[in-house]
Amino acid sequence: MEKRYINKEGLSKWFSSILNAGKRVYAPVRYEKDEKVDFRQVLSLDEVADDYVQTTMSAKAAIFPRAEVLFKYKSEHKGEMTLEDFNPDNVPETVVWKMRPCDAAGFISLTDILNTGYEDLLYKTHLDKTTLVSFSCAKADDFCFCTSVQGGPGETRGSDIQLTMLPDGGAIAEIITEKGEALMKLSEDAFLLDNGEDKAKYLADVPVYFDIETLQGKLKDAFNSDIWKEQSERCLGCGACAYVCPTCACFSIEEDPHGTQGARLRCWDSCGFKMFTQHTSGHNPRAKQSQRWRQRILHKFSYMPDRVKDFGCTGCGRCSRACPADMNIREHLSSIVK
Amino acid sequence: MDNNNEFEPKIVAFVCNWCTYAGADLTGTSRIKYATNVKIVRFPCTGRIDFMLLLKAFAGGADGIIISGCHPNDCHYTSGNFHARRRWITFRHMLEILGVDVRRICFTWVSAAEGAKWADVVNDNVANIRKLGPYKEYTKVAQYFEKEAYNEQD
Amino acid sequence: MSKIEEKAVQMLGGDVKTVLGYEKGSKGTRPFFCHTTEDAAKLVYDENASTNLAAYLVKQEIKDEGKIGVCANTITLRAIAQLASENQIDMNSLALFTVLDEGKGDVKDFASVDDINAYLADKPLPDSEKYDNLDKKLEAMTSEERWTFWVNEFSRCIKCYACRAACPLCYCTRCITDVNRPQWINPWPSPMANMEWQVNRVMHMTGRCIGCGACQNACPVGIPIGYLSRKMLVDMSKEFGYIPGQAMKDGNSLSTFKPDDQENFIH
Amino acid sequence: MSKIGVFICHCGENISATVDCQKVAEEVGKVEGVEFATDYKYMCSDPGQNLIKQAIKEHHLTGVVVGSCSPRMHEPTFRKTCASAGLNPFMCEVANLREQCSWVHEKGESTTEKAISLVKMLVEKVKKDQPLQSIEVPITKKALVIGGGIAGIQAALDIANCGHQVILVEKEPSIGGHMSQLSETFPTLDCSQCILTPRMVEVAQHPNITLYTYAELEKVEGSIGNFDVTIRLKAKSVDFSKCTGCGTCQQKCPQKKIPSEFNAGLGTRTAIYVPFPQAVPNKPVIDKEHCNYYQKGKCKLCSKVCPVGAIEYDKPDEFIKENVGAIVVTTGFNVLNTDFFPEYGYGKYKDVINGLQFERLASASGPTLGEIRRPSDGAIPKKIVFIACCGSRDPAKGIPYCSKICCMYTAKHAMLYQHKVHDGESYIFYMDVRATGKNYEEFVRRAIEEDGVKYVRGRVARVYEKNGKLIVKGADTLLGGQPVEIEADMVVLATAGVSNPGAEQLAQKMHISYDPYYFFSEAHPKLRPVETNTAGIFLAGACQSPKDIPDTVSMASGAAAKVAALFSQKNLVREPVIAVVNRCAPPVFSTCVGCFMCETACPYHAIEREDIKDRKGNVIKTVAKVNPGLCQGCGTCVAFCRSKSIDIQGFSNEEMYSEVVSLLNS
Amino acid sequence: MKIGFYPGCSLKGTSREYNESVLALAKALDIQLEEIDDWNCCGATAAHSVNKELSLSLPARVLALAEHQGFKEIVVPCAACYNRLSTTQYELAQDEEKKKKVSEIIGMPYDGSVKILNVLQMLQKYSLDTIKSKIVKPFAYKVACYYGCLLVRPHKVLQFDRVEDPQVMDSMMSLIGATPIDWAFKTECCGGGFTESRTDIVAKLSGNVMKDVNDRGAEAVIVACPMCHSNLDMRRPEIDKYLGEDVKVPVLYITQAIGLALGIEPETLGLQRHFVKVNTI
Repeated sequence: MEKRYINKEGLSKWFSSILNAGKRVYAPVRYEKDEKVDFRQVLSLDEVADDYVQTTMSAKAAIFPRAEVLFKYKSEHKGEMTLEDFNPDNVPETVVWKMRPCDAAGFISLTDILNTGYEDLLYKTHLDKTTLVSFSCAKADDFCFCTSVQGGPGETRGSDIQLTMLPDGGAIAEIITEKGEALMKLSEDAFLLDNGEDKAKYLADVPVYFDIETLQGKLKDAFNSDIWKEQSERCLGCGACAYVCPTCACFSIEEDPHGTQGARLRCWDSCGFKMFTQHTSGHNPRAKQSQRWRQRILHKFSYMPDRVKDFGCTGCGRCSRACPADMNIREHLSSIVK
Repeated sequence: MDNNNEFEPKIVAFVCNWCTYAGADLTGTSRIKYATNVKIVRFPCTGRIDFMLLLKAFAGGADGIIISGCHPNDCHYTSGNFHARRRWITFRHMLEILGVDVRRICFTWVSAAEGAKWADVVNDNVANIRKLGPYKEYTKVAQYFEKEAYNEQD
Repeated sequence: MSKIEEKAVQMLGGDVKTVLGYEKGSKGTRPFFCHTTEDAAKLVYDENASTNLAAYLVKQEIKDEGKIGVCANTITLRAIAQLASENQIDMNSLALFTVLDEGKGDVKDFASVDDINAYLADKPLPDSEKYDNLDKKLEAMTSEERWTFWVNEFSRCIKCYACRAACPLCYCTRCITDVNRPQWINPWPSPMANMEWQVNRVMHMTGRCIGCGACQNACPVGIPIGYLSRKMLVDMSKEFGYIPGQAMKDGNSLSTFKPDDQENFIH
Repeated sequence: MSKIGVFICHCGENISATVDCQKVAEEVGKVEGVEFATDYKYMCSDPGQNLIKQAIKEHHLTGVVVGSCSPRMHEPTFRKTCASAGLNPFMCEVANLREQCSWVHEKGESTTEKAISLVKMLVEKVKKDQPLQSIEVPITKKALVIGGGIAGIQAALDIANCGHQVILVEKEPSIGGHMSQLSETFPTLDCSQCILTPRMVEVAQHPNITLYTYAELEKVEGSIGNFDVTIRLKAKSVDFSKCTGCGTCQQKCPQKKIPSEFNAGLGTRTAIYVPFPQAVPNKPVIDKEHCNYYQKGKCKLCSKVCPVGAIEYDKPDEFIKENVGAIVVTTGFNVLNTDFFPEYGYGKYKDVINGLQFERLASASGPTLGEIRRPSDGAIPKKIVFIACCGSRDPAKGIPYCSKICCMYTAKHAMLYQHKVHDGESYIFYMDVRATGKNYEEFVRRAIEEDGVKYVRGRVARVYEKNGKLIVKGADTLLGGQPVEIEADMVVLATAGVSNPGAEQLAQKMHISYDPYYFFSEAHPKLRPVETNTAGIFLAGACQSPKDIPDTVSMASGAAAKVAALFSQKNLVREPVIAVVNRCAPPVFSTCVGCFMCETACPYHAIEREDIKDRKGNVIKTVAKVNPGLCQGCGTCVAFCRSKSIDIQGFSNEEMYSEVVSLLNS
Repeated sequence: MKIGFYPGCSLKGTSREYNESVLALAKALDIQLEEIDDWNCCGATAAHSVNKELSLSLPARVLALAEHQGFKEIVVPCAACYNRLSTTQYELAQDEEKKKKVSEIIGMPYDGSVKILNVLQMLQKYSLDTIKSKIVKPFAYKVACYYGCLLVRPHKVLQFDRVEDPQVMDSMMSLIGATPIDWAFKTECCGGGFTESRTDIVAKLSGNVMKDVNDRGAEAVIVACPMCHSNLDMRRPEIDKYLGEDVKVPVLYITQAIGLALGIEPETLGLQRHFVKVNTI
């Protein structure tokens, strides 16, 4: 872990050197019509949005896309079929610019699920070819609760490089991983020696709402409690929270047939949907909304820590912001802890 | 004027079995020639034509669509064509809002006795669609997974 | 004690186990199921809430719990009237009431759809100025520009179906998106599949939609889908001559016809 | 995996002239799921059908696609072939390679390409086809005959003699139709009353026939095997059960000058009238338009003089409902009136009459008791001109067709005239004499040679009145187009046979199709002349197109035979192309959400509500259910259902989807 | 609103009185008629029996001129010209190639948007009510309205009145007080172009017409076509010889009859030019 300083010109010089290196750069862009900010491919530094708290969607799509072709098949003539498997080298080098620390931390949980044990070729290719450049949070709102889930506005876990913007337009740059190192080397001279700025001074303060350990403890035997019903009465059962969440990794396999050729796709799915657990027999183990809400919370705060020692939530608060029924997860978790 | 390199439009015709299909048969028995670009799909009634089939046809690469059935009051099932008309008015309005090129969809009534009219409808449509050219805007969006950029965030 | 609280306490005393209304939430008001007289204090009346309470009344789980009290604003009343005309709600399993002049006046009960229609007869549809500038912009565009505009909008959709969940009139047990023989709508979120989904959603809403805008409010990425169903509602009610937002007695605009429907494109 | 057999027909060379059949068979053979593909010269012939049967047995085919003529022609044939070979008939589809491909395109690569994609389309559909069983629908063994002319009478008698109940509905106060107005009939000159009246009496007395005169069809619902029919019995203002037909009321009725429809306007009748002496039923009705009581509220003379008090004023029209298995339409035709022809005086000249009016003059029961007298002054015309093809075969007047019977009845009129007025001269202006029936040509020759009728080959340009005479200006094309001018005493126009007014509304009530001249359209001009496109509704007589009595009677017997064939089966076997609401495993039971918008859309009210109950009997949900007897398979509900819970067998969502998608991928 | 006026050769030649009466009547009914500049002969029956292309180009040039001179409508008093112009417009509207060819021949673009009116249509459209108010001396005579064949046939092209029994002139004449007789020779041919080459046929055909007029006691024959007028009027000696009786019934143009009813002087209406003296009126 190496701490450097980069001034304003250095920053834009470095950014254009990344672009010239042919890397595909994703950054938050404000969508002109309303206040929504989302990750899009950018071609210059000034397209990048600023003074916003959080993008609507997490940066998950850069590595685990909403819909992706697993393989293509074609049948020239009757009886045989030619297969065209996923080809890793047509995944371009990518840089995700100005993501939040909670986004970066999200990829750790994603990798726990998608890439531990069985290595998912698609996910692994995307992950290896992507460098995560996160910016520490100068501002937060009351949906953020990263500090309550082992995270924080300046948390570097998961990022390759973390920048902390300074009032003079420059930034403290912490190079965390080799990938970060490699990216920094693209214009090394832009990085000056650490000027001793104290990073903590520029971080937003995010109050701790609950203690994660007691929550995990409480959830151990909460399976049958009726808190799930109380909390989930107003949940409409859509998929918004799962799709905006940086750590949700569920996907479904779909078929895109065109006569004698086609493709098999993997695309996002959500345990919030009623049809998610619908059996062909007609039985649905989680037919009720409360069961689905229970599954969401227990998976992230009880099953994942037991199995892969990381929590399934980085406290970014996107699910509460996106929820049409205002299912504020922080509020719910706090009430469980009480 | 033989224009072999010229664009040959692909047109799908959704027709009702009792009137227009019989009209098309009559065009055949009277040996009236028309362009080969139009392929006919037989439905029991225009009321049976699902509006999604139009979108699927465009997505599949059709450049033009003809929808034809019995004249009002002549429907074998009394009101199939009235329902269809009501549905077409609504759906066409929706397509206009979305900017789909409604000039490529021809709605018409052809009765079982109008063999000649069917040949005219086909020929006029082929000429019209040939002028409009292939419906690239639609197929470009339909072949989302062909272009590599799909997995980026746009 | 506000009028609503009074009414809720009186209901909870009777045969009603839950009173559905709004409460203060982190983003304005949110739906609130009040089971105990103590919670009744939280109930507030919100005329321009972003969600429609009627969306819950079609859920089997809630119907199974028997009689439910509903503190309804105009969009919820309109939705309930439409749902009743489509045999989805039976009025006597509801204790429906509203609070007059935007929550300040006194309570008014409703026993039947006709009461609702009478009450709503003079009420306008929810305001549409948030659609108007988009409408003007789109009117000025050519059809290619409109097409590019909507394809860009639909490319942002993530198929989370929040619009379907938030809409009271989207109550199918198996939605057309879950039909896979044939796969009318491709389930993955490509621009074409998203457009096909929205075309279907709006076509299914034509003649039924009450213009409450809950779908647009629910969309996390903010696509103007409310504009689509609203424009179809207004245009088609002009075209076929029915009162927008009011439930038709037998069948809706797509299931019925008039022998002299006017059109200028069939020749 | 489906094993499909593809059979491409050359249809002699109708298809192979422009489509390369071998290539089509070869190309489609490569399609996934196609087990066997071949082409043959005549698929619909016996060897062709055996080819299919053999292939089914040999290759255990699960589906058959025949690329041949229009499915409207031979789909039933090929489906029967598959059924006889053990394959469910609804797994067989026909691609239209003749009417919609080979006949309408030039020979070339693109025509063969189109043929290939049409066959591939049907192959994809067969893959999604489901084996279906025909539906058994109970048949009501009772027929309805609309129209009491000779066609209706013949059809009713034939059906009744098969032992089935028949309801005969006639618009006029008596049955008999136009035939009862005729004097003598060609070619045998036997008097029409003598051959018709016994049949009319037979109808009245036949135990199986219920006769409703002065009645019209109001509404038809349902389908073949059980039509729910509503008949409007127009108020006769006379109680037939009491009336003895004594005729006193007719003598006393003050309104005497009403032009009699039966006499085509030449004679007159009273307000309470029996159309003609041999009317069946021979009891009067009151014509409300002309009766003083109904128009001015006073008189009531007939009820005063009626010995049995049978007059009942102000009785409203009655509606009766009947359930019948089949309907025979025999509503007949009409002849144009003289006011249709400006060049012949617009009907202003009294002595220019049409064929029907001449029949009345010649008829013994007519206004002149059989003597040929001029309507203007009653004098016996010494010189008479008949003009054939008056309106018929004249596209400018909108009647391009030939009315078939005018040549014969004009020759007969001339012959009758010569028999009755020995020193009279008769001329017939004709274009071609069409005497095609048995003994017809001999009859015309007899008119020319024995009775001295002068045939002038040419058209009449103008007829005008000049000092008491009718100047007929024509031309004689056999004399080099020489203008001919005849000063005639009377002119008879053989006007065109046209459809009855109201034929269009009647057709729309029964959903049968009609041609541009409002004659009803038969299902197939050559092969199914007595049926309509609507199953269970048959045609006979001039309502289909003008024809003479022999053709009408044989057509009526044909229609009766069809009805008898329909009633001979215990149940009616109907095509299973009907809608079905899906059912699935509990706890959902059906994806239908019970909004019942389909109920409002169904024109046949075929959708009912079904309560799904649990074991204890309380209702879980109410869902839609289709009544297979009523559903006609139009599919409006299927395209309309939001949750795609209702589907139609034979044109299911999956089948139509795969058809459209395959058309565009190939 | 100025309306184009196409006199045609007859009105400048043998039927000058028809021209004078049309202009006089138009002035009296304040209809501005403006003669099309540089108009040419319409080719009449001669052209279309000899050369199809010529028979289309001549009228097309007239129509093209009218279009360029900004006329929306043109009045064509002579029935033959009216027939030729209308048929040309009809035929060129049906056939794109012919239209292009004709435009090349006449050397100017031809569009075919001008509306062609005959005298009766002009009167019907612009002045039916004004005539009634301006009547000075009702034309109280028994008249036989003679339409001839060019005014009404072919109906598919001209769409003017009813083919077999036209009523336009009859209604106009009854408007000015005349009593039109009902007779059968309204649209029978007068012999037309045979007036020079086969005068015997004209005598026979026009003779039949005049015989019926005479037998029915009509006091005047009303025509709206210079060809019919010259045959019935100029060929009267041959008609008398054919009929073997003297027919004194004069032949007037409808414009002259209405002119008289409006009190216009007979000289200005050119009545003195007739062969059969117009003294009985």
